[in-house]
Formats: sequence, structure tokens, C-alpha cells
Amino acid sequence: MPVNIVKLTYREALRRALREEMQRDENVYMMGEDIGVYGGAFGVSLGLMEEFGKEKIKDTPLSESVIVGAALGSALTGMRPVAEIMFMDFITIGMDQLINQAAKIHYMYGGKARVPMVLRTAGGSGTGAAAQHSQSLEALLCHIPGLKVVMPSTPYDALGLLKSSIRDDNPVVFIEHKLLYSQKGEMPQSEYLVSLGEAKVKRQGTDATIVAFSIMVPKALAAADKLSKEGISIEVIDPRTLVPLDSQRIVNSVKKTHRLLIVHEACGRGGFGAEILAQVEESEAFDYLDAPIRRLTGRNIPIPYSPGLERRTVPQEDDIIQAVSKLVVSE
Amino acid sequence: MPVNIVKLTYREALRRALREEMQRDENVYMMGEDIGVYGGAFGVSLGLMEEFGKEKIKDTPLSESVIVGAALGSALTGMRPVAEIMFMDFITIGMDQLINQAAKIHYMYGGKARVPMVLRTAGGSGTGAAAQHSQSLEALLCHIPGLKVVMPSTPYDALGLLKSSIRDDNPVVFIEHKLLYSQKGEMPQSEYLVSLGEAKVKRQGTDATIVAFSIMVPKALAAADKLSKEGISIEVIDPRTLVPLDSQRIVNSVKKTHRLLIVHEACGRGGFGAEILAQVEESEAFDYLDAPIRRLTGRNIPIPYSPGLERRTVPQEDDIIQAVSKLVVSE
Amino acid sequence: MQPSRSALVQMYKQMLTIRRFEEKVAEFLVKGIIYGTGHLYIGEEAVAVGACRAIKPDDYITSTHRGHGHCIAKGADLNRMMSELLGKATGYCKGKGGSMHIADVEAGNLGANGVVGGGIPIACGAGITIKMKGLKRVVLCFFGDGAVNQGVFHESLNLASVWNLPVIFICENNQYAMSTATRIAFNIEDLSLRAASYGMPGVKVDGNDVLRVYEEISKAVAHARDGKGPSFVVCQTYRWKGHSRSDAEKYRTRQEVAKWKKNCPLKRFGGYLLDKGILSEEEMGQIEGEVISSIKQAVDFAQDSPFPSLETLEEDVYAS
Amino acid sequence: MQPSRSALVQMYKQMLTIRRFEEKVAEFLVKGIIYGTGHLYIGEEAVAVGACRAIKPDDYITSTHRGHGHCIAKGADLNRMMSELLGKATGYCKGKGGSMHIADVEAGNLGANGVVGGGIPIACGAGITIKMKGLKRVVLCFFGDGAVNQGVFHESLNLASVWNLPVIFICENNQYAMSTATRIAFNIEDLSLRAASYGMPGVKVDGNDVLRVYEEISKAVAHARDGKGPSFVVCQTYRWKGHSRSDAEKYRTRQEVAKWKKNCPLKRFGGYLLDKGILSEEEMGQIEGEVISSIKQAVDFAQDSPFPSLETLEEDVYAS
Ligand SMILES: Cc1ncc(C[n+]2csc(CCOP(=O)(O)OP(=O)(O)O)c2C)c(N)n1
Ligand SMILES: Cc1ncc(C[n+]2csc(CCOP(=O)(O)OP(=O)(O)O)c2C)c(N)n1
Ligand SMILES: [Mg+2]
Ligand SMILES: [Mg+2]
Repeated sequence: MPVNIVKLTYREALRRALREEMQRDENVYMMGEDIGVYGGAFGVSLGLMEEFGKEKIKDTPLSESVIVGAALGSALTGMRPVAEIMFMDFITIGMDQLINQAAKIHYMYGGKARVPMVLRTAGGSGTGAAAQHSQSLEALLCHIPGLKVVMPSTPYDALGLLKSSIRDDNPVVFIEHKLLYSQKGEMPQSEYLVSLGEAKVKRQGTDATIVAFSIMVPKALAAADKLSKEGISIEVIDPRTLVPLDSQRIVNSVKKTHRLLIVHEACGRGGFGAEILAQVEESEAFDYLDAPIRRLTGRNIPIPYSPGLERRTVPQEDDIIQAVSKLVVSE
Repeated sequence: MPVNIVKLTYREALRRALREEMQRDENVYMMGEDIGVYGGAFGVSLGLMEEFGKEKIKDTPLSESVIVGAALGSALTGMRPVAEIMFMDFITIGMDQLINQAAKIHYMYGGKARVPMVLRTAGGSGTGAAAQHSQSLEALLCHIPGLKVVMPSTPYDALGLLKSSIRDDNPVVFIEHKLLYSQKGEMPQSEYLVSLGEAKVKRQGTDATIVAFSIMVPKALAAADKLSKEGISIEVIDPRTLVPLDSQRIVNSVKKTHRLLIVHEACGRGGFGAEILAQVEESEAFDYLDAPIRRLTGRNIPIPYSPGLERRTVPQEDDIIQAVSKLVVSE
Repeated sequence: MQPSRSALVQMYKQMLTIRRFEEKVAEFLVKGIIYGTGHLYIGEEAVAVGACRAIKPDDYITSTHRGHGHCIAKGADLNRMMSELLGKATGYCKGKGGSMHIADVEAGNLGANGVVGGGIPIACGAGITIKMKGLKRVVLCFFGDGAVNQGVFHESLNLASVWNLPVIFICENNQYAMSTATRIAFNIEDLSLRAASYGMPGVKVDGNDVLRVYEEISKAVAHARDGKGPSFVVCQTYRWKGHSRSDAEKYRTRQEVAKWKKNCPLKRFGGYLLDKGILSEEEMGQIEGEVISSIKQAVDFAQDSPFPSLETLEEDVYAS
Repeated sequence: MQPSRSALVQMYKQMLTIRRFEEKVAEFLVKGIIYGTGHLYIGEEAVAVGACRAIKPDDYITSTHRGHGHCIAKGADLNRMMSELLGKATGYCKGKGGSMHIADVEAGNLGANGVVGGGIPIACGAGITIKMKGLKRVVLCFFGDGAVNQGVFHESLNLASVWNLPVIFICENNQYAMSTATRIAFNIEDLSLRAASYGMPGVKVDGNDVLRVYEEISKAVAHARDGKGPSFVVCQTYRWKGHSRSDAEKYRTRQEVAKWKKNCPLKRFGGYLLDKGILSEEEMGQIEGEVISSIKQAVDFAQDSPFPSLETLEEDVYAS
């Protein structure tokens, strides 16, 4: 590992981003349930209260609506809050403030006000937390004009994207995945940003493209590795931000590989995979397709508790391998 | 008009459905803001309180979360509530109760409990009510397993579908459109039902299929009429319920016409049109397509107030004509 | 605590401006010149004017669907207001917001709100900014009696209290939320009782008495500026007109409306000013003339203004 | 109001069952035999047992993420509970729900809830059913101190009050919501004060005294059955264990925990029963033996049960 490179977990990378941005800009602060001495349900803010004090790391009462609404109100008046909703499932409680207020204010006010806030939250299944603590609800947010939606899959991206999100002048929902928090990854020691709206080609390939995000990226990469041993060359693209979506990179890849599989954890019906599929269908890549675009998604069921059931509810590495295998033989 | 046929507005048809179901089943009752003496913001329940009394037509305080939650609690214990959220935008306030509770209880409880409730609400733009009173948020609901989603476009369907929704043992979100309330249509005098999950071919055609729902159905039909004068023969399909979706009828139509345009009022990005597109892409109809599937949707912006802007935000008859014209020439 | 003579005159003029402005809006709604919906503030003028007189220009307010009065009391430009109502490019929101979204964040008006209760947590957020930046400002958070039964009311008042935020929560209890009387929606008579749940001061005042409103809000503002935290002030008043564009008003009696009209806040204050010799009939007439001409000017301005061009349609979705 | 001897013995046995059940769950969480999360009721047994003793089998309860105690006190089958916790097909939810979703609607347990406050409006709904069907039942609605700051708490208590619903709202104030002390989350000391906002009776009781809990809930139940509407009862208690699976407990001192452990509800009640001669040491030992064997049986049953088959995965999404 070169000297100017460090290895951090996703959790630590997020913490570093929060620390750097709070050091850089005194308007940045955090609020949420149990983010202070407890460090947040997933430990992301551990130690930050000790470092920045209670005014900057605000423990709130158990009140999601006002967490979202107060964050937006302070953003509207000059702060840059990073609010936390402990589990993504509970953004439903602050939904009016997020969807009807934060997302729309810039437009409704004729462009004369801004809401530079970040709403961090943890999505995804895999921890046995069942139906009300395991959802991937990004599709609900991507549909709402005015919101940006970020879903990093690596520590590197988590850091760079969170910093960009905090500097963005719009409400950004920043969706972390519970199973990624302990994943490690390398990044520069020095400061860097990752821009919102830039997909990343995580692996080059020629036979088919997989678009995957969040936890599905490592799964897709592992699947691609295995497939390469069978001589199948897969390109893996991580959009990293769903809104704005870097459709051009996806389109370009499909023009090269002629086949597309979209993989996400959220329920398939009305999931964001449908939107990606539709955008490719509507693009110039359509003429290059050698097979219909396929989606591999979470099933259209609530997340069950029992571990065997839970595992089968969302795509696993093997499912990806199977889906790609089918795709590359189909014409 | 034959003697056994009556002509009612959409509003009156809904009222008739509510009346018939309350007469038929003593467990059916209504609750919502200003549904009693005021008759609801759009007059649907006008007169029902006088007829059925305050116990059956319950005016609630201004509290959307408990409207949804109490409806589900009473459904869980044996009633069949029809709750009303005045404007669809405000389901965001009751979203936790709808998405995390009502939708999931049957599954989370291992199939041992039911939540037979209907949530009626008015969606759509066109009344100058601006960004917080004009949304079409069905995509948020269609994504959630456990919910059914109904969007009638005619008085006939409104009546038959509402009755079926009330008799359904699941939480059903029943989305009315503000601009449809005064539309008139014919229906039998005698009782009838329209099943959930059955699309309707509203117009037969051979050159292209339009899938449209809610307010876009009359617009699509009007467009199809005009197009027929230019010799273009359009098939118009109204899915009527988005969940469950009668994809087979859509697929069959596409196999016949080889071209598909999906039209809805909601924002395009992550709208339900993407899901319909994806399902057709994934179906056997893919091989029959002579042109890429197209979507014509609301723009990805909040609904603006000024009438000229508002009109241009969502598809109009002319837009449909244009989109179809492009589609039938493309290859 | 009594405002100066010129302040009193200003207050009268503002109340009259609201009244006449709203009468014009009512006319435009009927004639279809105003396209969307509109919620009129007639009968409630003393609340906005009394409250806003108690703050400084750099203080904040959050407003409601019934927001024209707050706007005017906070010093809005009538031209840009009327333009917004007519959906014109010169409006506060370039025609994109309409009646329910007029805002002027730079001037401290954080916006009307189409969602009942929607502005309450936003006021808390402004309070956070004030505290964190060490400003000496306050926030007036207006909402109706209906909003007092929204979950966000509860969460917000609690947060403001535990964080000691400089927010004054002002309930305009006009006795109804749409058709729903407070006696149906509440099992308590005095809504200000709810302050106790959050450990903050609560008081009920005659909301048709502009000086009483001014006085109570001034106290609450001083309290907040002293770093003593939020208050809850309930102003008892009445909505003269229907809830919005169409309202058969079957939920209340003519007698009740008539009774409240006798308790007109504008007449009461006008009478007081005459009694005390602060204004003469003649001066009043002159003010009336000025008000009418300012509204006429606003109408002309709005009517002469262009509609927003279609090119602006997709602008301003995201800030950059 | 004093329960019969056999009822007292039953209560003791239930409290002990909860304690021993939760100790087993704690062990299984550590060993990874229980897969998901789990929130233990140890230290709070008197609330569920005292409250549920005050109702009849056909009355309803709504429960919380910390729901095992309510379940047992409402008479749940330990075998099916333990099976659910182990994710087995024989569990209350066929393994689909887990700890946070155990329900038995037919037996009146409307379910645990993973969303803090999520069960409160549901309790109102059950109250509506009771009223509309003319039943004489009541609903006990359990929730924690954290939930008292959720918007749905506010909306629900108000609705229950204006509609006079037979719901008893029971706050288990165990001093913390996760790491957040009530003194941080509230600006009032006595949470029962909030009842006044809704015009309903409110009372605070020693939640570690099962007989006091029984007594207060009995009063509230009688009130509700008489058609006099809802009540709010706050039970002061303490959570002995960490919030859930992992919790460094940096937000409280060992001394505080030790102090509350001295105030053990189970020991207190046991001591009382001994003092009064209701139970002998020997009988107590016998009860302990029965409890332990019932839990052993539940563990065996659960461990011998099959996991749900994959075929059930997509079942039960929609009722038909
Ligand atoms: C959350 C929400 N629910 C319902 C509505 C529809 N609505 C608009 S104003 C109103 C009544 C508001 O009453 P109140 O808060 O007392 O204000 P007032 O109109 O009396 O000034 C209702 C129900 C809304 N705009 N927002
Ligand atoms: C709406 C919501 N927000 C946050 C959480 C995460 N969470 C689970 S339990 C808990 C604390 C609950 O405190 P309290 O209501 O006092 O119950 P206790 O755990 O003390 O029994 C939190 C924050 C949740 N489950 N639901
Ligand atoms: Mg009112
Ligand atoms: Mg607690």
C-alpha cells in the first residue's frame, strides 16, 4: 500500500467525510437519534460528539418528522445539516417534510431559496431485522423531482460522495447499506471528492453489462470474477448516484456489450431498475441490444425474518451468475 | 339510453358504490377529514352522513397518520373502513402506517391476520393547486408489496372497482383524479362489480397500443379518435388497477400492434410507466416490437402554479398525438 | 409595551391593506382571474399584524395556506404578491408557487405552506440556525387550529422546548379547520393548554384585539431573545369567508358568523384609534385612499406582467 | 381491587416466566442461536403483567419492539414464541416476523411493532371496532417513553379522546429510548402530564410495583368499559439490559443500573407474597421449577421445529 493511501471501512470512511466537512465548514452539523454518545445505530458517528461537541452532533428526541423538517428549515436559513434517519424504513415518517417540502421548495419558491441538506440513512436486508427494518426504498425518492439520491458501494465512494453531498445545494438522500459498514477499501490520504452523477465502470468487460448499486456491486463483481473463469467477460457499472443518473455511461457500455442485466436489492415492481431499463430502451443503445434487457431484483414481498427466507428474498451472487449466464446465451 | 342504464358522474358513481357497500355490509364505514356535512373536499360523500349517521361517516381531526393507522387497526379487528386522505400528496404523512404497517401485516404475521381497508384519495393536477396538492404518487405505492393500487378512469369503473376494493381483504389505495369527478358515464342500474387486476381494452386498434390510466385514458381516447381520421388505428388499454397489473392483456395487445406508448401523468423518472415498459420488455411481446417502447409522462418537475406552465407539465391530447405519430413511423 | 403613534398607524394601515387585498382576491377568485385556490384572511387581520409588529425585519416567520395576511404584515411587496396570485413571472415565485407558496426567504418570510402543519418543523430549523450562528433573532411560526392536531406540531414543540429554540408558535384559532369545529377536533377548550406538555409557556389571547396580540407576542419574543426558549400563543379569532374557493358553509350558522363580524378586528382597532385621538376620521379616510391605490397599483402591475415563459418550466428544480 | 390468591400466584409466575424467558433469549442472542435483533424486557415485568391482569382474554393489546413481556402476559404460547424467535415454521408468524412482529390477533394480541409508536394508532382502530360493534372490550396500548415524542402518539391520543375510544395508553417509561435519556428528550419530568392536552385522565405509577400497575390499569379499564373513554398511564420502570443486541451502554452509569436492580419488580413482588404468607419459599421454588421446565420445553420445541420451507417465501403477501 503506497504511503499516501489508507485503508478504511465504509463506516470509517463516512466518519472521515463527516469530520472533514465539519472541520471545513462551520455550517455543517449533524442531527439524529442516538448519534452522540451512542455513535449512531451503526457506529458511523462514534467519537464525533466528543470531538465536535453536542451543538454540532445533536441527539434528537425520537421524532423523525421534525428531524427532517428541522434539518430543512435550518438548511433554508443558512446551515448545512446532515440529518440521520436510523433505518431507511423510517423515512416514511418524515416523508411529507422530505417529499412535499424539502424537495419542492427550490422550485415552488421560483428558485429563490435553497435547501442544502443531507439525509443519511441505512437501508437493506441481511441482518435478520425483518420487514420494518430492512427495506430498500430508494425508488420512492428517485421519483420525486428535487431530491438527489446517492447509494455508495465502497468506502472510497462513500467518502467522496458524502463530501459532495454535503456541499451540494439540494436535498440529498444518502443511502448506506447495513452490510457494507464493515467492508474495507483503499483511498487517498489526502482530500478528494466524488461528483454526484458520475457512474463508475467497476470492471471492464465485453459480453454483457451489469448495472448494480450499493450492496449489489460487490456481489456483481464476485459473480463477474467467477464468470470470467468460464470465459464470460462482464462489465460492471455502478451508477453510484441514482439521481442524477449517469445514463450515458450505461448506454455506452450497452452499445459495447449488447446485453444488459440490472441488479438491485429493492423489490422489482416499480423499483429503480425499471427506470434504468426504460432509459436504455429509449436510448440509442436500443439498436445495439442482442437480447432483451433483464432485471434481477428483490422479490415483491416484505423482507421475512427467518435467515433462509431472508437470503432468498434478495439477489445473491449465484443468482447473478445464473441471470448473466441466461442472458449471454439468449438472442 | 335503455331503461336499466343510468348516467352518473364519477363523483356520483363513487358515492353510489359507497352507499351500496355500506348498505350491504354493516362493517363498512368511512372516516376522513371533512367527509361529513362538508361531503369531502370533492363532494364525493355529500349526503352520506345525513343518510348513514355520524358513526358511519366519521369526520376526523386533521391527523393523517392516525386516519391511516386507525383504519388499519379497525380493519385488523373486523371492520372494513374506507378512509379518505383529502389530497394524495398527504398520504406522505400517513406513509409509515400505510407502507410499514398496513401493507406488511398480513405477511409479517405469517398470513394470520388481514387488513381489509380502502384508502381513497384524490390525485392529479389541473386545478391550479400547485406543487403540494397536485401530485400523482402511485409509483410510491405500487412498489410496496402488500398494497393494491386502483386508478379508475370512468364512472363505470370507479363504481365497480370501488365496490371490489371494499370487498377485498387487503389494503387497497384507491386513487381518484380531480379532473374526472364531474365526468359523466353510463352504467347498469343494477349492481355490478369490476374485478381488481383486469385491464380493459377501451378501443381496438392495429397500428400501436397506448397504455394509459386515470385522466390519461380520456385524453388517449380523444387522441386516438383524431389519429383515426389520419388513418392511424390505435388500441387503448386501461389497466385500471396497477397492482395487480393485468400485464397479459397489455402483452397481447403489443403482440398485435407491435408498438407501445405508455402514458401517465406522474413524473416520468421512476414512474409506473417504467415498470410497464420493463414488463413488456421482459415478456414474449419483446420479439414482436417494431419500435422501442416509448413513455409519455409528466415532466420531472414539481407541478407549477401558473396555468400555462401547469398544462405543459403533464401530457395533453396533442402530446399524445405527436408521440404516437412518431412511434408509428419509427422502426 | 404600547407601540408608538406611527407604529399604531402603520398597524392600522396594514390591517386595512390585508382586508382590501383579500377583498380583491375574493373578487378575482369569483371572476376566475385568479386560477387556483385561495384562502382568505379576512377577519383574522389582527393576528398577523399584532404578531409581526413585535418582531424586527431580520426575524423569521413561517406561514400557512392562509398566508396573505402574514406576508403583508411581514412587509411583502403587494405587486409581487398579486403577480404571484395571478401566476405571473413577476411574482414572488415567478408564478410557480401561487397563493400557497409565497415566500421571501431573504426578507425572513420562509414561506406559506400547502400542507397543514408543514411549516412548524421548518420554524424549528430556523431556530436552530439562529442558535448555532449566535444571532439574536426569533421565529414566528403561524398555523391554524387544525394544525394543532398534526403529529408535526407535537414533535416540533417538543424539540423547540428541549433545545430551547427561539420560536414563538402562534395558533390562529379561527374555530374551524375547513368544516371541522374545534369542539369536534379537540376535547379541550383552551388549546394553549398543550404548551404544558412541552414545558413551555402557553397563553390564549383575544386574537381580534391587535394590541393584545402585539403585547403577548412581544413578551414571548423577549423571552426567546433572552435565550429562554419557545412559547405557544393561541389567538382566538374567526374566518369570515368560506374555507377556500367553494364552501357551502353548512357547518356553521349565519348567526355565528354575524356575531363574529360584529367583533371585527379592524373596526375595533379603528374605533380605538379614533377614541384615543390617534387618528382622525379624515386621516383614516386618507389611509383608506392610500391602501386602495396601493392595491390598485398591485393589480395593474400584476395584470400588466407577463406570464412566465415556457422556457422557465424546467428551471429551478435543482439549485446549482 | 386486590386480585385473588390464585391470580397473585399467576402474576408471580408470569413475571418469572418473562424473566427466565428473556434470560434464555439473551443467551441465544449472544450465541447467535437467535439471528436477528432482540429487545429484552428484563426489569420491566411488572408493567405487562400488572396491566394484562386487569383485562379479559377477549380484550386487545398492541405491543412494541420490546414485546416478549406483553406477549407472555397476554397468555401467549411459549413454544410458538420461541419458535418465532428462532425463525421456525411453527412460530407465531411462521418465521416471517421474528421478535418484533409476534402477533396473535385471534387471541387479542394485535402485534409487536418494529416502528416506535407504530402500534398507537392501531390501538385506536381496535377501539373503533369495539365501539362500532358494541362490544364491551378495551385495548391496552403499550409503548415506550421514546414513542411519546412521535407524532402518532399525539394524533392518536387526541383521536381516542374526541371519539371516546376504550383505549388505555400505557407508557413504559424505562428512562431511555436507546441511549436517549428522558431528561434529554423531554422538558417535563412527569410524562403523564401530556394527558391534559387531550382532555383525558393521566397518571404516573411505580411501574416496578405490579400491584400498583394492576390497580391503576384496572381503574382505567373500568373507566373505558363504562364508556368514559381513554386514559394515559405512565409506568416508571427501568431496562436492565442493553437496548438491543449490542449496546456499550455509555449513556448511563453502573451505579444507576445497580440502583434500579435493587428495585427489582420480581423480587419486590416475591417478597410481598412471602411476607403476606401467600406463597411459601417452597411453593416459590416449585413455581421456579415449572417456569424453567416450560421454557426448556419451548426451547426444545423450537429447536426441533423445521425452518420454513422456501415454498412459503412468496405466500401471504396478499390475503385472498
Ligand atoms: C396535511 C393536510 N391535510 C389536509 C389539508 C387540506 N386542508 C387545507 S386547509 C385545511 C384546514 C386547515 O385548518 P386550520 O389549520 O385551522 O387553518 P385555517 O384554514 O382554519 O386557517 C385542510 C383540511 C392540507 N392542506 N394539509
Ligand atoms: C420510528 C422509529 N425510529 C427509530 C427506531 C429505532 N429504535 C428502536 S427502539 C428505539 C428506542 C425506543 O425507545 P422507547 O420507546 O423508550 O422504548 P424502549 O426501547 O425503551 O422500550 C429506537 C430509537 C425505530 N424502531 N422506530
Ligand atoms: Mg382554523
Ligand atoms: Mg424507553
